[in-house]
Amino acid sequence: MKIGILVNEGPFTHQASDSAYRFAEAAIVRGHEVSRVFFYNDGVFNANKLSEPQTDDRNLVQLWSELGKANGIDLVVCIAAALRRGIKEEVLKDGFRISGLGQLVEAGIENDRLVVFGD
Amino acid sequence: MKIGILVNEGPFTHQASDSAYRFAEAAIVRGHEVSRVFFYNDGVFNANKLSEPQTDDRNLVQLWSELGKANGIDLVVCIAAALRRGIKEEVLKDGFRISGLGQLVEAGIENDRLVVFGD
Amino acid sequence: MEPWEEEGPEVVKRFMYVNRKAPYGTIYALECLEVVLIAAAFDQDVSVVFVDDGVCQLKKNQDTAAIGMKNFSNTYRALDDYDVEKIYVEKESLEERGLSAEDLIIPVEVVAAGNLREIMAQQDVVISS
Amino acid sequence: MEPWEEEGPEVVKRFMYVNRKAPYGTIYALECLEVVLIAAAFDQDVSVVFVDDGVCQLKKNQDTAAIGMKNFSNTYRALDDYDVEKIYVEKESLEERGLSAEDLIIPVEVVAAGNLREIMAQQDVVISS
Amino acid sequence: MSKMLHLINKSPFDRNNLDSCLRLAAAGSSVLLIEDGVYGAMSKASSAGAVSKRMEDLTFYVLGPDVSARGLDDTPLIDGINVVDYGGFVDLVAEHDVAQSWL
Amino acid sequence: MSKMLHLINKSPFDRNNLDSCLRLAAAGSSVLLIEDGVYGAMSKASSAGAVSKRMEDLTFYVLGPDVSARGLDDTPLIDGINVVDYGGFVDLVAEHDVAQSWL
Repeated sequence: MKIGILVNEGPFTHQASDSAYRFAEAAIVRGHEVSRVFFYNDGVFNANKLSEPQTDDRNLVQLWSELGKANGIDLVVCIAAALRRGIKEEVLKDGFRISGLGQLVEAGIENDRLVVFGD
Repeated sequence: MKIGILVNEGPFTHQASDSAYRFAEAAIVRGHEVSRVFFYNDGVFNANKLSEPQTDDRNLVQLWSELGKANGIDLVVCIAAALRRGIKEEVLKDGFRISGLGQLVEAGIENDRLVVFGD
Repeated sequence: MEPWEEEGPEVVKRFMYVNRKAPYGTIYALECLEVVLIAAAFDQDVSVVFVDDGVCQLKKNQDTAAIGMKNFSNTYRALDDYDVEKIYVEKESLEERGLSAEDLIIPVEVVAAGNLREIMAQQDVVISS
Repeated sequence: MEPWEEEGPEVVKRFMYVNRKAPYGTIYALECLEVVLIAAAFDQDVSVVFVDDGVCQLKKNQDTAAIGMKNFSNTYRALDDYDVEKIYVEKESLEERGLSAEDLIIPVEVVAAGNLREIMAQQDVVISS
Repeated sequence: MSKMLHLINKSPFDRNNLDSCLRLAAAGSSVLLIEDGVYGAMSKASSAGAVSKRMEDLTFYVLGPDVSARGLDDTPLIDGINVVDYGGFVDLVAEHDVAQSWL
Repeated sequence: MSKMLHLINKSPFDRNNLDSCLRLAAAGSSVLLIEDGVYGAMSKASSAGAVSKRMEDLTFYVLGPDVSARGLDDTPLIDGINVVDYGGFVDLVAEHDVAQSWL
């Protein structure tokens, strides 16, 4: 089954990104395809490569980037949400790309399921 | 009267930073001294100089920076909260400085009032 | 195989955008509206629902001058231009807040919770913010 | 002039840190604890209050292995080492959740809402997160 | 005893912040409703009864700019709630010993 | 009719998400409690009565990893709630036609 994911919150402050990550991992283990994760609202902060958690804490920016590359997941950061929050190419973690809201609608159209994680 | 302010949320997603800004402005008009604004939790995003709101929207990063410089307000970004969220010197708006949580406790000790804005 | 897959290349899905949050206190109302306006261009079956504090997004006479935030309430009027016509407001949420359809900035369909249950259960994709 | 100003250069203020949020769902519990541990070094009169879902922060037997987040509940034990001894938990909040002092990871003072009112009204600085 | 100013910024329809404040605010304190907290000033609010009940020993304020932003200027507010602007908010902070935000 | 999976991630002590879901979920749907939503699975939760009442026509699940994280493994849950892990979460999403998050 093809699954799309929408993440509305950044790492750390809300559990949304953690939950989405664990869900995506489990979906892949179950043999599903996670085709795209769309980062909206504060979710755009998941792509900030300057993020430097304490060494004994999880690093979601890194985790998403690795999961995306290993499984061909399209990690899309909403350009409108990102611009106002100051997430731009110069701080964008590799594995993510910046694009428009149409990519979210497309994820809804092209996947069998869309699962939303937020506040 | 000497007033300190704590801002726990970033610009845009919650109204906290807007409210804190309007409050600080009004306090200065009333003749009070706003000695320090401490940015904690997601509040550290208020110092991200890459933030680029739409042209017809307010720009809180810019507004805080200007208010701080015009009125000698010490704008302090918590280093622990900022590091995990990827706010570092290279994206820090002028007028802000990064420092430790002790600066928040100090703001509580040295001001007549401490007002907290958050979610 | 899902029902729409039988329709060939022109897939039309029923998309529902659910608003449960008040405006201005958080950005979710505004950023959801931005999604809906984009979604309107995709030739899908779009509906927008307002329940709980979400109904407050449509209150008439919003004036944000003194809080310095952008008043985006007029943008709801653009939904009609974009052919987004299925706009549902839950009756119970309105009444709980002492509001009625006349208090809202755009014409909407006021539906009781029982009917909204049915409408929600007919969607293919539900996006909340 | 405030009362503490009569004490000369060694100002001691009563600081209260108020926790109303559950752990893990949001970071506020953890980041508030980080403030309290720093605050302990300032020789002020520190108290920490847990009300509403905040009492859940102190629940015993937290095990975060499967959610991949850091389990910081043991850090509450450090409050004692830092001489933070005024730890209040609202009785009504505990009872509403079917919890009692025995369910908590550290010894606390369980106080009824009526008493907590008095304690809260004796502070000089209240920090919420 | 410090004279407290309690700040509420959440809708009582959605969150328990106002309820908790009303349970724990000492007599003689004031409560200022800001941001989405201003919905708690509507006479139709679920919490209106609890607010009216504490009118005897608490003083209630609501931030006018947040009321106007939400289009509530034409909506009946609970009797006895005082409307202030940001300058009035500052005055309230100055007149009370401590500000406590119910986040 | 789509078979819906409703996701609740907020504590019913603090927020109205679960209440609204219980009011608007069509018969035959399922509800999965995750994150702080797992407090809604406690038998002592304020919303426990409303949950039990809808056990007849809804199926309830709770995410075990979030229960354990919050130290609730030793706490009585409402009778009839099924515990799943992240793999079970994925299965539920696959078995239902639509996932709806009550944010």
